[in-house]
Amino acid sequence: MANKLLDKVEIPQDRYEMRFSGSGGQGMILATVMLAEAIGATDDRNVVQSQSYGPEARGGASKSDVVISANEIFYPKAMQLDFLLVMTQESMDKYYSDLKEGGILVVDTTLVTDIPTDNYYGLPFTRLAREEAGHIMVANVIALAAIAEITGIISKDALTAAVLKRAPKGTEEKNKKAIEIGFAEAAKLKKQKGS
Amino acid sequence: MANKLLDKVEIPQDRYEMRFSGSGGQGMILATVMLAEAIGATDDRNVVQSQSYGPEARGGASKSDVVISANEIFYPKAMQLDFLLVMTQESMDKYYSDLKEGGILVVDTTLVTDIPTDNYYGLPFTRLAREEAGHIMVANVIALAAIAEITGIISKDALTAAVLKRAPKGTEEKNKKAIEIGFAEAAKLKKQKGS
Amino acid sequence: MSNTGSDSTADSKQAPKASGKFKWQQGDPLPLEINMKWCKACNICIALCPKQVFEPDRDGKPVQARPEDCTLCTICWVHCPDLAITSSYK
Amino acid sequence: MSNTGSDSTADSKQAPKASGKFKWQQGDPLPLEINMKWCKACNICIALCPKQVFEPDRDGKPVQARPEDCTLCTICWVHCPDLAITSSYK
Amino acid sequence: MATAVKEKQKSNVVLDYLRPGKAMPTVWCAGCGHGIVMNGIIRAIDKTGLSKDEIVMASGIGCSSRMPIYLDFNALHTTHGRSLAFATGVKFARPELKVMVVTGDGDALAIGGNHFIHACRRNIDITCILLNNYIYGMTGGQGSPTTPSQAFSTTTPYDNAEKHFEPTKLAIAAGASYVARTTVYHAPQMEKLILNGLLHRGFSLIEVISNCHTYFGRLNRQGDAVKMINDFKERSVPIARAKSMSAEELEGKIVTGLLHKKETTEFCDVYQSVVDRVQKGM
Amino acid sequence: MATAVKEKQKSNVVLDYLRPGKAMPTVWCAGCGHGIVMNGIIRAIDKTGLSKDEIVMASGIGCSSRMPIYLDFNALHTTHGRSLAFATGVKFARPELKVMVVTGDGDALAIGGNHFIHACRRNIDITCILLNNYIYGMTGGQGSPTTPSQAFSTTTPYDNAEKHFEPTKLAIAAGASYVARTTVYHAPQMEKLILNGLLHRGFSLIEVISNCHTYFGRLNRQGDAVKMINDFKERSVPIARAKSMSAEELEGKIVTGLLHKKETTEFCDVYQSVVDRVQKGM
Amino acid sequence: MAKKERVLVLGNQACVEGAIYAGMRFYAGYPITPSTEVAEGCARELPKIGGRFIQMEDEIGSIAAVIGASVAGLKSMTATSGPGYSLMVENIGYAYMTETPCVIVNVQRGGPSTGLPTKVSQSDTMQAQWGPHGDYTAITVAPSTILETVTETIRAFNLAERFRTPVTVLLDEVMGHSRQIISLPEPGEIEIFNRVKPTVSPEEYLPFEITENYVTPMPAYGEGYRYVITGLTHDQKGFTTNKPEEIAPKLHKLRHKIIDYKDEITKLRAEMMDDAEIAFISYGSVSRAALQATDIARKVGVKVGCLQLQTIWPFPDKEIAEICGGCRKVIVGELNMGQIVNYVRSALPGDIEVVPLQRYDGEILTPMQLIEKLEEVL
Amino acid sequence: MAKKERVLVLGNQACVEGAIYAGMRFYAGYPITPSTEVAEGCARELPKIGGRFIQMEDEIGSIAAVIGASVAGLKSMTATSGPGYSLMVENIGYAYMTETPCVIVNVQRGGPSTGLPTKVSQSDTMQAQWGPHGDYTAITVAPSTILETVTETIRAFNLAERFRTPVTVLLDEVMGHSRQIISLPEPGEIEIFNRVKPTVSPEEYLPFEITENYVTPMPAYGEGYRYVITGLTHDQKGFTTNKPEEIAPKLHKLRHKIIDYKDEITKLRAEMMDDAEIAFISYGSVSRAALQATDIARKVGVKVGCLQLQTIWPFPDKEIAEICGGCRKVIVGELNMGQIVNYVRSALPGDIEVVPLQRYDGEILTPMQLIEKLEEVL
Ligand SMILES: Cc1ncc(C[n+]2csc(CCOP(=O)(O)OP(=O)(O)O)c2C)c(N)n1
Ligand SMILES: Cc1ncc(C[n+]2csc(CCOP(=O)(O)OP(=O)(O)O)c2C)c(N)n1
Ligand code: SF4
Ligand code: SF4
Ligand code: SF4
Ligand code: SF4
Ligand code: SF4
Ligand code: SF4
Ligand SMILES: [Mg+2]
Ligand SMILES: [Mg+2]
Repeated sequence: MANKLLDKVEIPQDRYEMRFSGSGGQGMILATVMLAEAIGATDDRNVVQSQSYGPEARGGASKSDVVISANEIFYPKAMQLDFLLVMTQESMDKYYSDLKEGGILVVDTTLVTDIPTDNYYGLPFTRLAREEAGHIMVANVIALAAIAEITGIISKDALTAAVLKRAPKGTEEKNKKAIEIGFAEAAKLKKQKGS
Repeated sequence: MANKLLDKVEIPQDRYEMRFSGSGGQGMILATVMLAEAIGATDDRNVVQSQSYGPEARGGASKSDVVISANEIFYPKAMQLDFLLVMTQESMDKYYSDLKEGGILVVDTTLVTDIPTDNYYGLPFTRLAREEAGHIMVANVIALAAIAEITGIISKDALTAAVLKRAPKGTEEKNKKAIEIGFAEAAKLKKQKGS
Repeated sequence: MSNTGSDSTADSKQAPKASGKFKWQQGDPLPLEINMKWCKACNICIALCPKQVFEPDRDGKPVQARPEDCTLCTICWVHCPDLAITSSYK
Repeated sequence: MSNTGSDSTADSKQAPKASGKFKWQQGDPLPLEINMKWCKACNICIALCPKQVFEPDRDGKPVQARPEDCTLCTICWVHCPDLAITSSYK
Repeated sequence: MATAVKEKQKSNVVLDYLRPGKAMPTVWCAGCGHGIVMNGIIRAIDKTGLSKDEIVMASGIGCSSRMPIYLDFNALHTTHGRSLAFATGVKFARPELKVMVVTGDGDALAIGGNHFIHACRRNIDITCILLNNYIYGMTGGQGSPTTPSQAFSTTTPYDNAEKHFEPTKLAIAAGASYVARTTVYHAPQMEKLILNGLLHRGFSLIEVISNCHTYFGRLNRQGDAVKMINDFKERSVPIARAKSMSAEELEGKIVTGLLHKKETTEFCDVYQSVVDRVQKGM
Repeated sequence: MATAVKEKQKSNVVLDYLRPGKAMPTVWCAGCGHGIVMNGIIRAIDKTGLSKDEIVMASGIGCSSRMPIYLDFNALHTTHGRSLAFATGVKFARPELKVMVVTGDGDALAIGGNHFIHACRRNIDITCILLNNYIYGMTGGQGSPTTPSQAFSTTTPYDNAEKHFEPTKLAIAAGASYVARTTVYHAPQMEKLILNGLLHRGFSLIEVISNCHTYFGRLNRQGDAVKMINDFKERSVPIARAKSMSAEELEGKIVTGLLHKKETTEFCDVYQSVVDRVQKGM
Repeated sequence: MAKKERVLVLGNQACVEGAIYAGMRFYAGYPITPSTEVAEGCARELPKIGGRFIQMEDEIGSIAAVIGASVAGLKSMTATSGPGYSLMVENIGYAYMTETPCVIVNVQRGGPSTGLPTKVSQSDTMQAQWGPHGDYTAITVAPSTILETVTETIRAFNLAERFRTPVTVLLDEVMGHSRQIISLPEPGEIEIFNRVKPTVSPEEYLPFEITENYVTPMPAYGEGYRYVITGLTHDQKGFTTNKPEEIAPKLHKLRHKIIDYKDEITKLRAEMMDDAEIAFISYGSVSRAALQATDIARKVGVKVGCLQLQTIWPFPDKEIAEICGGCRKVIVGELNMGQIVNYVRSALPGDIEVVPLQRYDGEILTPMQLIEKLEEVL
Repeated sequence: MAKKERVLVLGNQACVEGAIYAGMRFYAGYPITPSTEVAEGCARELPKIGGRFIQMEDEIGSIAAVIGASVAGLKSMTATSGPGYSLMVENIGYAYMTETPCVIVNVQRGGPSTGLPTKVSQSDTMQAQWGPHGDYTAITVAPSTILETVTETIRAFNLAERFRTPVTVLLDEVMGHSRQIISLPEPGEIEIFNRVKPTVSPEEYLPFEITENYVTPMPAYGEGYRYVITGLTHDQKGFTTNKPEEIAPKLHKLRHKIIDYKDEITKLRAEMMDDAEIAFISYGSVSRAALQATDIARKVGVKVGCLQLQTIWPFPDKEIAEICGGCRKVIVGELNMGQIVNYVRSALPGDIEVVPLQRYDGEILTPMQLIEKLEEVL
């Protein structure tokens, strides 16, 4: 009778579970907040966002989960990831195993070199931010835009509105540019991967 | 079956229960401490002393109980008084009913005028202190000495030693005098009462 | 136990001078009413009265022994910790 | 945000003068050892060095670009919040 | 809030301010200086013309802190040391009330030291009357932060190894804008300093040196109430005179009068201006 | 307790004092001034010639209070605000130890204000280094008792309606016998003031103005670490010069140097003399 | 009615929204992780509506100011976490004794001591009832979702005002720091209880009257009713007393005004309990895992139910016994080493097995851990 | 051996005598009725033996200084009453977390809040286990006579040092303020446990090692073992950790070092329990009334016994069940509204009726009240 129940049960399929992971300063939490707000403003889906901090108050690893569902969301944290964004090698090592088979993996190839699968979307978000968008700070927004393009989870307009709502004053243009870059680069990549 | 048990039980007769009662400044606690110490220094009887404070930190009614027994003293407070000293009318009104039938009542007749029984030892301790011993503060010691004489609970020597141990420096003579007065007046009284 | 101050202007007047106008006469009600229930016989009024108006009674409570000397200077009643002194003259 | 002091003797020497004796030569080990693992690229050493010895690398961490100008004045290492700078010359 | 200063006052005005139903006499020992302060506080309040309803009198725990129970104001007898924090809540919630705090040297400066310096810092409009008797009266004569070095108390039985605070100095350094000191001997001055403290907008501290002959007096052989009060008289020096005296000359002296006054903004007022600005969308 | 003051010091001496096994780098943000203070404290301690075993470093909670964890002394990382009380226990129990406290403006002056003034009052031999960054760094940028009026923080989003403490003024009023101020810009001066604080017998306070650019700097548009540190330089005035400046001229300035020093008895010493006296039966 | 706006709300901010909805106009607090956003939210929001925010020098001062503001007439709140709550207990006891309404939010983190500032825990549950010294009866509510954080905070204020007592809202780090898209309640949607004011004259008014239904009207300072508020044991007039015959009734009131009205206070969410053979009992963020686990297990036919305690104190023993009466076993999930599980055990008859499931490593219980335990006891 | 000297000792002074006997050399405290005589006794006695007494600015500082002195190597104590204990709970939690031995005496008075400073109560019993936030396991002892106050204080120090933990001594106003003629224990008569010091080198030393029997040696500051003491959750080296796999073992240790050794900690006095059909269960001063009542009732043939708990926490449930196994009923007498009675109920099988007898009016239970209750349930 051992594990009879555990063998049978299934994690509910009405939940779409996403995790954004990276290091303290990379704005993972903010990115998920923007994503959650974008969804909240658009349709009736339920969204829960939560995070956990690294061992110290500042710096260290950082992860933020978003769960999206048409139904009531009971458990607020991810159980089996449908989607994973990794921005550092540390988070790759830590969280890759939480991604379910067939889940989508998006990787910042600027900083992550050791990727345990071939099935992923890789873009150099940090480099793109520094070199194309003019500031390393918007790497998260580029990633967010790319994710929107890859997963189709949210429209460009809704995302732009949500990003601008949260972006500090004076950074609007940089953020808009970041969104453009993200969508464009992801579109290219999708094409490459031949979808 | 109501009160069957309560009707049968008896308060143990191996306890001698005394209460000294008066107002805040009259030194009732100190008097019982002196008495307890005198007994402790003399023989093997067990002694417990306890007190309760009036409604306010200072002033108000004050009572102090001493329980003496040859056996282990369980309950530290008096249950049925064998002896009661009252130094104020208020304490007379409050505690007289706690005195058991046949118990000894000693009264400071300077301040207590309304005495619900004829069977008592009355001496004007406060007046004696003021007029004979030279200071109102030693009224408690006069009372203590009188009690020793009346009850025979402790010898004059033992009492004198205990009083002098606790008396503030410089008051030795007054206290010795107080003891003399107490013993002498009580002896007179006893004779009067014809024992 | 040094209490040195600092700064700003000084301000330390003593009790105001007695008015000098009040003069008690035999037959008048006594200058002061003393609430014997509240009085705790602390002796302060007796000691501070500049005119030695009071004597202590057997319990140490103030008795107006020399009412004719009272100037209603206020000292006794502003210093009574038990609010036991008032005057119907003031 | 005024911080006015009071009392007693003053005491506010600035950083000691560089000794002026040290002169780095091509081929010598660099004047400073910088612990790149501890360094957090705060830019303080770079900005405070009176001789502009440093340039930031791609990550913003200090590189000794002009070692010959270094006087071992101590400023960079006493100001490094991460204890990342030492010198085997001193 | 009417603040017309009354000039004439009847001797029996004190009786008008006693709480109905609370039996006098007080719990205080015969001759306790705290009663003299209560007497003075009533007279000062009466002169302000404030209605009883407008006045909140908060206190902590201690003999001194019992005062609000006897007086017919809104009384807040709180926990030991915390009265200024409670009072800050009252005042900030309803700035139109006149908030007074009556506290002891232990209450204000030992356990309550932090609230004391922060109330000074905020310069919140509270009138704080500190009854300094150099000891914990209520608990039976333990040393307090104002117990002089080498004085005796039940917890300094071989004399006090600690140094003591000067509450007024601390208050000034912390930011109080009205700071005064007097003694129970100086009853008219006390009344006036309290009155002016009440009229001052900002944090005012009036330290009143009070006699606890029962403990401090007895343990330090300073005699009874009368002797201690007369001693305050002997040892007092008005601030004007103190200014020209040396530190040695001032040793053991009690400097009396208004020690410090500063015109500056008050906390509730400044906060109100923030609220106004925010509500106007600025 | 060896206290021969070393003159020469190698640049890598700091490495000798890091706790084995505790991984650097620190938790602090890049450029946090607290690291500069740690650097200076090590150098000062090294100069005293004290052995590591003789040193106890206590702290409370805050970014600043993390310091003892990195250093190879007897470390006592306590509760928020209470480090001086814990340290008082350590010092009084074993007066032969050199006890230091590292604390923040929130830790020492908000929740810890009472222990602060009482440690000053007792003049107990503790060297207290107060890292004043005008804000609560650890919890993310709330106002502290040193946050200037009208400055921004996450709890003063419309600017600060409160006034701020000057910690050194408070310490002097409370009785501290060695009181100094410097900034992280003035690293050599800092080292010297700390060294002299360590050599002083009695309570010493060294306030070091430190940069929290992450919160205070960002919320008040004061720029990054470098900008803030340079700003400290601009705004500093040595005490000697400050004495001849007016209050207006000193507005916004940071007066640096040894502000106050008083020769007086130390608490543990006085208590010991009491013990000696009692034991001799006097 | 127009469609309600949907907003993303942080748990701690939900608490602020609920409080303001309930009429809170005074906040005093001292920052502490993971509750700080409650203070920051109040600092931002209160001036907008003419309310007052003050950051006090410490938590002791915070709760003191809250009580002061409440007696001055404003609905008042503070928020903290374990270490701060520990510092508050003396003055929380004062609020019990003086019957002063106020709300204390404890966003729990790992303990004991400074413990784990950024990690979740439910280890302050017993403290919410037993922290302050002396006898009193606590009310404690515990939401488990962001929306419930709004509504339970409102309920906390209503209970505080109705019963003239401090009320604790127990959140935890996961609740305080997660966000959810919700619609806030519209004005009027949820009933607000306002303090009952005296109708008698000041002369007749008894500030601590022991009325039949234990509702004692409470004026604000300045409204003409001048009375004594003291933490010393007092009679109905508010005067201190040492008389046994006055002491006992006062303490009796403090208890019975709450436990005699437990029905008004107790709130539970029972899901799929009707035919449940096994029940998960939990509160706070664990209930979300429990609901999830119930949902998952039901899908494969296990007769399991989920009982969430929204009221923790007074402990809903009677209600638990009723709802779980048909169960063979109950699994009590907590993020601590066993706190309410002992109360559940006392509440249930001996033939219902009570199985503890405890996690105390800084992480929350997952649905799968609950299901594993379920399997174990099946 | 010469006859021992008989002296009249005040309860609070008995506590000082016991502490000094146990090796206490440091006292920090803040006066509060009815505990003040403990401080005053220490102020007088400690200088005589080279110990140190300090009156701190408040109770928070007092317990902080006590912990500081303990890590510096001295056996340390503080004494207070309810309001002071409430203020101490944050730092008592720190002592649990840092495993610092110390003794806290609570001379109970009536609560809640300032309550009844001069009146007896036992209403802080639950607080002794549940006051501080977070999970930990408390040790609490409760004497009932003056002599026991000496011996239980000694035991408290022994337990504190043996288990590296704070220990609470619960007294009450009646115990603290009554006097009895007793003979103090002679030197050597009672065994003293002294702190175990490390024998390994500083490099090998793990200050919070989880050893097999949970004894972790503890050096004093200055002895060459330089380590970190922190209230943050830490690993065996003392370094802060956020790792679940290190957090859980630390908390596990805090609990199991106590409950696995409960036999060493539990102490009970059972009188006439062998054939008892009804038992009085009590602690502190109530036990004296219970013993008296037992004595009286036995004389008229009632089969009643008396069980006094000298250890209250960890709760001696197993032992109570054993000793009371033959009883039909137990009467639990407490000076509160019902605190340990709930634990007794949980400890006993359902067929033993648990009858509460509570008094909370500032007076102690009398033998006659116990006998009345006995009659009621006979
Ligand atoms: C938390 C707490 N600690 C201690 C006490 C005991 N206590 C009551 S009053 C007092 C000292 C009062 O001294 P002070 O403020 O100087 O007032 P005084 O009685 O001298 O007027 C103390 C220590 C208490 N009530 N509460
Ligand atoms: C009792 C308690 N209250 C609040 C906190 C939360 N807390 C931790 S650090 C801190 C402020 C630290 O500020 P500061 O001392 O200035 O240090 P900094 O981080 O700025 O160096 C606060 C409020 C706590 N840990 N404990
Ligand atoms: S001052 Fe007042 S209390 Fe004192 S003796 Fe005079 S009347 Fe009585
Ligand atoms: S009013 Fe003045 S003169 Fe008259 S009795 Fe009083 S103190 Fe003496
Ligand atoms: S000061 Fe130190 S941490 Fe900062 S950049 Fe230079 S080496 Fe790096
Ligand atoms: S030692 Fe001085 S000159 Fe050399 S790099 Fe450092 S700061 Fe520049
Ligand atoms: S003990 Fe001292 S302070 Fe208290 S009432 Fe008596 S004299 Fe006044
Ligand atoms: S938050 Fe501020 S104080 Fe804390 S480490 Fe960063 S810069 Fe330093
Ligand atoms: Mg005092
Ligand atoms: Mg700071």
